Amino acid sequence: MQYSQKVMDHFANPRNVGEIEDANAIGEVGNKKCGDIMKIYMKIEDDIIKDIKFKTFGCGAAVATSSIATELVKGKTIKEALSLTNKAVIDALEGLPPVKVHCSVLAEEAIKSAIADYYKRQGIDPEPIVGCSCNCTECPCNE
Amino acid sequence: MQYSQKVMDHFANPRNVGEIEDANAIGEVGNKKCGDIMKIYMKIEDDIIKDIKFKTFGCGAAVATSSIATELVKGKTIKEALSLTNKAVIDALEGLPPVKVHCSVLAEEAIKSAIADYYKRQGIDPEPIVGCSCNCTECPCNE
Amino acid sequence: MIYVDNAATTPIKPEVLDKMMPYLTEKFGNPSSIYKSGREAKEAISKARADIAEALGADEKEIYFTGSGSEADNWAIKGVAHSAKGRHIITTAIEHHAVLHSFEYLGRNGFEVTYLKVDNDGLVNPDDLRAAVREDTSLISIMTANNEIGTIQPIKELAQIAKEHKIPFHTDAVQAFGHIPLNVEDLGVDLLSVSAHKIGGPKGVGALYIRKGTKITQFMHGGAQEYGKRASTENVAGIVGFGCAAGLAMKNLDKNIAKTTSLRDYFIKKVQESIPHCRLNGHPTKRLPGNVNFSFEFIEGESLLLMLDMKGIEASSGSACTSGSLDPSHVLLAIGLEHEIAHGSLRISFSEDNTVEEADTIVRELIPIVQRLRDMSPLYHK
Amino acid sequence: MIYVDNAATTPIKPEVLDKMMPYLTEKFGNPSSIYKSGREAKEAISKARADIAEALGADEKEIYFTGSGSEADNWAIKGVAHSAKGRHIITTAIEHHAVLHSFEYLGRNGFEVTYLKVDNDGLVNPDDLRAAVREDTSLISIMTANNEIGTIQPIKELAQIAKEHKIPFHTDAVQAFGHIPLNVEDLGVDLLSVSAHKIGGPKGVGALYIRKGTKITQFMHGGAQEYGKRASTENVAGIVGFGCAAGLAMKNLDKNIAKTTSLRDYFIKKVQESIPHCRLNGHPTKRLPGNVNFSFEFIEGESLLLMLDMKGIEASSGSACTSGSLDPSHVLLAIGLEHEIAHGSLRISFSEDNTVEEADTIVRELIPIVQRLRDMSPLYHK
Ligand SMILES: Cc1ncc(COP(=O)(O)O)c(C=O)c1O
Ligand SMILES: Cc1ncc(COP(=O)(O)O)c(C=O)c1O
Repeated sequence: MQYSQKVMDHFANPRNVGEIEDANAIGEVGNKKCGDIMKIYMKIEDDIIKDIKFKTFGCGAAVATSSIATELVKGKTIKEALSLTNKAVIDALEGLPPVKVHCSVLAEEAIKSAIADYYKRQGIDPEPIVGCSCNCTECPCNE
Repeated sequence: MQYSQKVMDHFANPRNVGEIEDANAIGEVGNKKCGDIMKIYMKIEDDIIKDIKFKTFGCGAAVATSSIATELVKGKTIKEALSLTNKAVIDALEGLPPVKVHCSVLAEEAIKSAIADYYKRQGIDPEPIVGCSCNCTECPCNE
Repeated sequence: MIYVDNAATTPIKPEVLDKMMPYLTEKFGNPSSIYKSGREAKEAISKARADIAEALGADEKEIYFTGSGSEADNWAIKGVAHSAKGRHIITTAIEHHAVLHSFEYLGRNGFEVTYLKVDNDGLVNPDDLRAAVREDTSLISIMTANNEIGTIQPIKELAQIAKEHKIPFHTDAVQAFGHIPLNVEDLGVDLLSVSAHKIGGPKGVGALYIRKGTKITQFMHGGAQEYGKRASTENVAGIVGFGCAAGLAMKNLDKNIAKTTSLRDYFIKKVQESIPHCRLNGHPTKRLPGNVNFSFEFIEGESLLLMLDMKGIEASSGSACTSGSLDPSHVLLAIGLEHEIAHGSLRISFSEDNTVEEADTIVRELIPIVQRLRDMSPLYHK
Repeated sequence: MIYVDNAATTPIKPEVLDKMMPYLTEKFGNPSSIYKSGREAKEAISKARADIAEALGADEKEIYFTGSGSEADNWAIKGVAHSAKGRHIITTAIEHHAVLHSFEYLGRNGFEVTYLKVDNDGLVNPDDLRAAVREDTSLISIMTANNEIGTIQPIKELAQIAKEHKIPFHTDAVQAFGHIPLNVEDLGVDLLSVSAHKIGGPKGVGALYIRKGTKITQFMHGGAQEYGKRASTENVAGIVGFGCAAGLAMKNLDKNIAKTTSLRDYFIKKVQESIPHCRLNGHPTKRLPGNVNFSFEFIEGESLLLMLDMKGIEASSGSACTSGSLDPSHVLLAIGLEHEIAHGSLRISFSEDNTVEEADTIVRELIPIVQRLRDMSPLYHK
């Protein structure tokens, strides 16, 4: 198992770590059993992700995928953010070891989960917009 | 498998190799299948083994046990020669590797086989004197 | 670089490499060959075998070299199970995967396996073993010392129970050999696995002690090497290195135990004093001299290791084999840790070559790293 | 000293040892560890795997390192047999003991074995294989080249027959690898065994090629090494050495074949001209470049070897594993030799490092030694 330089860079210097006090979109995916938990905080204004922060409990890849995912969606529209795939996360990190691919899935789902939360807060059913991944408590390691 | 110096000495410089033209006792033991054949020639006078020679087809231990056995019985009485055990042959050689112990048995039997031949030539049944080992064509490797 | 993962593997000691070099160069003969270079190789193996035998209090004829500790485990377990009539076998929940997966394999192939539980310190209770033994039990395998948490089992007492029921007893002593005193007669075990690379010898060499009279099928068929019981051209240089490493380990045993034990306890104390929310895993005293295993709450082990690595500190989060796997350590779960805590463990394994300065450096680096990861963790609330 | 037993083992090439040294010293990490020294070790293994794969025309994912050629044979044979439904398996009468004894073991455990005969040159007749194949045949194993008499089998043709019947085909290429061109795609084999110490690499390392999709059970259970298929901490230095040796062998293949073949043929001619009552065993042309095997009538092989050894010439009377055994070579018996002639064989195996001068010296020493032993033999009559 060997991480790319890009992964190591995002692990050693993760971007957007922390919480947002007045976040209007918060998502959490993963679970303790699996050993990876990602929590995403967003400040969404006019359909645009103005600010985003994360907190992650997990391996190097979990930290790096959280970091890059926040970078990839920051300043983007909700629609653009929802189109983020785990594949795009992997590509942006210049690859992930096979056993760590689930972390990229988790990152994708964390973003979606936060956006789903945003819709819920506004009384909108997120399901048709975000898809069914909004309540991901089953982690891929249990598959 | 490691031969003692004594074995190597008797292998490299075997004593009493050859045939005796006017031998009055000739014994042969072992077989081709086994890969060891010992042929002993003796000149017996007044119950004493005046001269002894051997020819051997076989491994290093077969040559060395032949050589030492001829030395051990040369000049001895028949009775003394008959009391030669394979154990004595091994001791005289300062040991033999376990897989080569059968060669010492062969040497003991070769001596007995020649003495049996000596009695037979005189019309005496060797069996009560020499024992049953006089017609050893079965080699220990088939056991 | 500070290397404190000696339970994963150790550097070859310079004396050991010196002894190996001739067999990597001019003394290259095949030990089965009868000429000089072959005989030299054969003698070198005999010498090494005698060294291992002596270190274990065994007879030379009871020592069989293998290609690894894992092979010794596989051979012992499958070999004894397959030569027995009974179909029940016993091991523990905290064995190394070489043992555990061999048992699982047998479990899928007609055997019934009992996995003994351990207490919070990782100890097997002899009463549990007594209760597990059946008429048809044909093998008991319990490790001498655990590779993750260092807990040392009461092997003598456990082997005694096996003996009373005439059941062959195997112990995986890969972590214990060369680090604590071991004597097969005193312990009363029938089979015992060891590995060279855990004691300053080379990788790719192990050995299995098989008590005379123990019924065991062959694992590797072929040539007549190792008393006809384990075919393969011998790894001569590796075996020579193993013998030498074992000899050195025995010579320095008391000294090394004293040194690493005090380093271990010093380090444990310092960590406990300076990092909150940490838990020492394994038995406080019945543990390998060099073993330290901490769980740091709210953080995950791999991240911790990567950060230590960036500071030039090489340590582990459990056994080397499980790194890169997604499952938390089966050992930590067996001693009752919660999943998320089991994920956050750090194993430091000292050798006699580590120093107090190194221990201090590790603590100094560890404090901010743990804090940084906690600050990043959604589970942590100040 | 003249070493002409390169089929038994070879000295490690200096370039190979150079490549190994860092992994015997500072680069000692466990390849399963995630920190720097572990990653370095892991990369070194990947590089070696790529070298072996390239040498065989295989994919890297199809190469599994083992602890020896014998282990590769054991794994291939038992692993395929045990994962199949059919209970009939086929091999030849002239296989190395690692294959033969694995088949005999299976024969004692519920399998029916067909041992194909060979002709006087040691060749398997493809028609015999065709005739032996049954509905329930689940494995065919035929060696690429014989270790005693050097005969090279028509593997491509034989593997084609297996393919037509969808039967997994294994070949023991321990003697062939690095000495003749081998390509798993071209040959069409499913499994192929190799060993490092026959090509200037270290002892105690082998590899098994397993074609993608081949059903095979695990042989060594434990850690996740070798794609989870062969547990054990890797013999990193050994594996690195193997990779390097394979690379060198492939680079110099044509040159080495030309050199050793001409040395072999020169030597054979000289012996035949100067020693009566001798017989060349093995095929005259379909044979390994370095292999010479003569039977000298009326004399026994071990004595011959000992006398050559006293003159500083290291050679063999068959496979290294059978020296010290009482049975004459099963290979020589299989090609139709009488027992006493089978006992009197001499195998000379040249490498590219042997010279014409050495060949001349051997012949010069051999002539009086053969005569002396014949004079001592009760079977010889001038
Ligand atoms: C044809 C053949 N197969 C298998 C082996 C066994 O290989 P290893 O010595 O690596 O166990 C050998 C050599 O010993 C051999 O010549
Ligand atoms: C307790 C234990 N058993 C077995 C093994 C396996 O030994 P090896 O690495 O030589 O295969 C190890 C180490 O890896 C171990 O720690």
